[in-house]
Amino acid sequence: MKRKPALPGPTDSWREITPGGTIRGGASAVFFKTGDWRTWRPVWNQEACRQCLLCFPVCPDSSIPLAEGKRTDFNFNHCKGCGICAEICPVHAISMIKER
Amino acid sequence: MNVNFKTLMEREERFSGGHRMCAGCGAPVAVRAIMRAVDPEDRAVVGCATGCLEVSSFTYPYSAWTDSFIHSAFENAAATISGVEAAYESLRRQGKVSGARKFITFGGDGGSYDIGLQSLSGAMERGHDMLYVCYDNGAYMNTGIQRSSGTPRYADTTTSPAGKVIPGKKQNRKDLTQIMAAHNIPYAAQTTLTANFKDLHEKAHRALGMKGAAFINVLSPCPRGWRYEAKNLMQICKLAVDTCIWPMYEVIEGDWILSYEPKNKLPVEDYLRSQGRFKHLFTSGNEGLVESIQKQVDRDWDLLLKRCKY
Amino acid sequence: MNRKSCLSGNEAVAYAMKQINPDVVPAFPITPSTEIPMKFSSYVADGLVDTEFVAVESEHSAMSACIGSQAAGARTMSATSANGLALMWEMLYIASSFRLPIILCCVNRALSGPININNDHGDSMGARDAGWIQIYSENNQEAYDNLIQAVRIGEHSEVQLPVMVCQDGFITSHAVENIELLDDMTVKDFVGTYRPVNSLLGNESIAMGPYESADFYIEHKRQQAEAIINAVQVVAEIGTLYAELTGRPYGLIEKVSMDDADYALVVIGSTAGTSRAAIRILRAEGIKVGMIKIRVYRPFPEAEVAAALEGVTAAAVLDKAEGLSGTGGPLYADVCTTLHRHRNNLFTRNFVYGLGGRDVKVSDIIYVFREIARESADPGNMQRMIPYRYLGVRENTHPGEQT
Amino acid sequence: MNSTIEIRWHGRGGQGTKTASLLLADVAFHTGKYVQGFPEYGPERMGAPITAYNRISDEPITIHSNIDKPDIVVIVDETLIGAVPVRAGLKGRETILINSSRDVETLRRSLNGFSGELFIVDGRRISEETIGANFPNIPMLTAVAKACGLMTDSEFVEFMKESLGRKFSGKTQIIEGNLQAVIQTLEELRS
Repeated sequence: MKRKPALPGPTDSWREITPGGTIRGGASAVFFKTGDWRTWRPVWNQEACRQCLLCFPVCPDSSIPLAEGKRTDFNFNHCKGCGICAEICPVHAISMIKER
Repeated sequence: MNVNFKTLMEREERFSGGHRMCAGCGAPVAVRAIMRAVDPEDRAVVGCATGCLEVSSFTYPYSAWTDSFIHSAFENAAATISGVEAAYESLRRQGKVSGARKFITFGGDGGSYDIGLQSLSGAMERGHDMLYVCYDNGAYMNTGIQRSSGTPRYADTTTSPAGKVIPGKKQNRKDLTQIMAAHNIPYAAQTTLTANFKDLHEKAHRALGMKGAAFINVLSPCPRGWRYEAKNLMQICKLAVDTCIWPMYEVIEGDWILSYEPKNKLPVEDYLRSQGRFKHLFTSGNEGLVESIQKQVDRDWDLLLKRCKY
Repeated sequence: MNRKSCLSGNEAVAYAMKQINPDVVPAFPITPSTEIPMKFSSYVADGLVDTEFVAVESEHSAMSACIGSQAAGARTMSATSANGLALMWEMLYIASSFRLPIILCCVNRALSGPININNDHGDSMGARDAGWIQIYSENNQEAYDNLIQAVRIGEHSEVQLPVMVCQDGFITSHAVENIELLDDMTVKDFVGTYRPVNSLLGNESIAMGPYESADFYIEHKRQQAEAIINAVQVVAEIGTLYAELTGRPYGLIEKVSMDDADYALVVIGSTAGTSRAAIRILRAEGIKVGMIKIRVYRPFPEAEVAAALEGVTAAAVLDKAEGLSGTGGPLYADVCTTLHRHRNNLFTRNFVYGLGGRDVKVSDIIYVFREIARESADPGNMQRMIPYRYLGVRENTHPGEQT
Repeated sequence: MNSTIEIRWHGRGGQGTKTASLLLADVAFHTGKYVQGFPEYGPERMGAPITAYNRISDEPITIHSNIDKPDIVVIVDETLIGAVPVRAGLKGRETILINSSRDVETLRRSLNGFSGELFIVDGRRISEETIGANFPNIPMLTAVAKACGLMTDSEFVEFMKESLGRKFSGKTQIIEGNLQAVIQTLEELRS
């Protein structure tokens, strides 16, 4: 995970925020949490998973990280619990449960 | 060039999580697939028209784009990125900038079919070395589901409501892909999200590999606006393709090539029944509307088959 | 008979449009005005109006279609905000030069960049030189009343100019408040039927939009200027007629507790409501404060503002738009011109506030009054030129309050 | 000015929080009050946190600004506690209404020992039992209307029957379900 750069914040004075609203350093959104939007939560059954990776590209929130070509558990910072991955998994290795 | 599916998935993500699209939105799935077609060694500069994708993917100070990104207004995404491409041509010629760049700009159907059509047509006609991708979600979703010329006929939107007198959008959908093909640009294509993303990937990769202007239209379902359960995204895309409501094809240097013909073509009703925006087509008083849609889709499909010299 | 109800600003304006029943409404969606064409298109879909609703592909085409339609003798209305108004900018000038009384609901929103969907007056202030009459509303009742009056004002034979009826995006457009609605017949009679001076569809053929050499252009601008000057009188007349009908008086400005005021606020839009509460609190403390709410900004009601500021010690002018002249906001410029021409050298301070939806509280208004009272008490300040200031901007970082 | 009740709602996009605040304004309007109902807007996405406000008064309300010292805070989605400053501006004498199935002690702890009045409404369960979907806005509206003392229980049920009838004319199943949600909420609040 990239080290969190010093991003301008909602309490910074007008002198501190970046001129013109221009942001440097690429995808800073990784540091913004959207996980709390969930009302449902995906559960990944590692044993049942055949690592076919079909779930990887259907995730709208890039929340299925890969390591050495294998999928790992969801990135719950960003997953919004939409359930698309669970719906398409050919071996039903992903199930949806109600968020706590 | 067919890099296999798994190796492709391992490419560094160019569209991160942390954006604010609705849960289950089709657009970011399309965007990730397009950006995945940029070869790892190439750097991209991405443009975007105002819309759901833009306001959700760059809310200060959070950008979801790993590559450089610029949004300026709603009607000028293609014009804006054509300026970036022109700068690259000039600075590269003068030796002030080096290394390959891929210029890609995204727009919704409103931003591409309607308010942005003039600047899109201009950029395509001028032949800038760029790829314009329309994520077609069938209405102005960012402002709350208003009809666009990309909205299917009879669809219920908030400015073409299914009323007592008028059953939703009166007009037929504008076929932007064919309009772009008519610009005689090197590449124009229509696709959507399929299980292995092969069709979308190959088209994006082919477009990015070609010199000059390219256009790809990607059907990107919107659960909120189309009123279906978000988890059914891929099934909705499949229905759109298997009913031939959203044919997949490409036009390479003027050659029309069909990408997919469904083994058994499904009736449009299967697609229409899957979404709340067409619910009123199945109520009394609106008989015959589904039939007229079927007729229109079949006519368009036959025309396409002819064009693709079937 | 009038009907009490509870509506948002957008709903109130869409309802007024239904009662006015215009012939053509070209519209394009943009937050926060979208609810107006949304609501109105449901009236169209249910056959409740005779209007031809044109879902154009951009705001530039919306105003172009309005011009074509009004020029063809049809009463024409539209609605937009911020960048939408900016995209109409070229056509706004043409509409007013053609002397076409198009009625536009402008739901005020910040102009890009950066892009922001919340309220300020940068959009309509940006179009203040386009030759349109600009009427601002403090709340949904005024938005409703102003729109009905705007039709009579624009179409008046001495005026024949387009009218922009503004209300604050989200703050009033999306806020539900009590409102009193007129019945359909009363509105229908008040606006009457539109009798165009010229029409492309009339028996006699006409031609509009000539090329004009130097021989005529400046004369036409002088003519257009006469119309906007006439509007000052016409707006007041129509306001009186409307007051007789509804019991709600409308003038060019509204004075609140100004009779004996030492310190005055000059303000436009929904913040005038928040200021009423501040005035009540300070008056209770014995501080003589008052407010001048500018209802009609174009044409600028110079005489009324000059008279209202007579005898005031200090005035704070609140601009919800940054004119980026480097010397203060657009309203401040107009107020200072008025004071200069009327040789009134009272102490003035300009505050730019509320940009991009920054919330403005009663306490902020109280702060403004105390600030001008304090600063005008120091004679040194009377001569010194005090630069314009921002209200409610973070001057320094508060690391502690990271939420 | 103290005759004005100021209310702040916390919910998520798509949960009906904005609709509930507008319905509350409608209820208060029909009891002859002056009202305001308004959402705090940003690009609202399904699931993203949103805030909505109400002012209810005996005199005309002219203030046009957000509410930062509410008399009542309504938390329609309890997962917002900790994610959004739901207790901002509270001094401990006010009322918090929360849609939750947890008990008072746990909730007070999660609200950092809030000492004011705490009403709990299991909006999810009530709405699922009555309209078959987790749409807590009618139970929450009922609880807030009661907390504001706008009408007696029976007057409120009557009012909702008429207003639901207007809104969902002909869809008796929806009207009955929502009416049942109102009645059940009132019963549970009494106990």
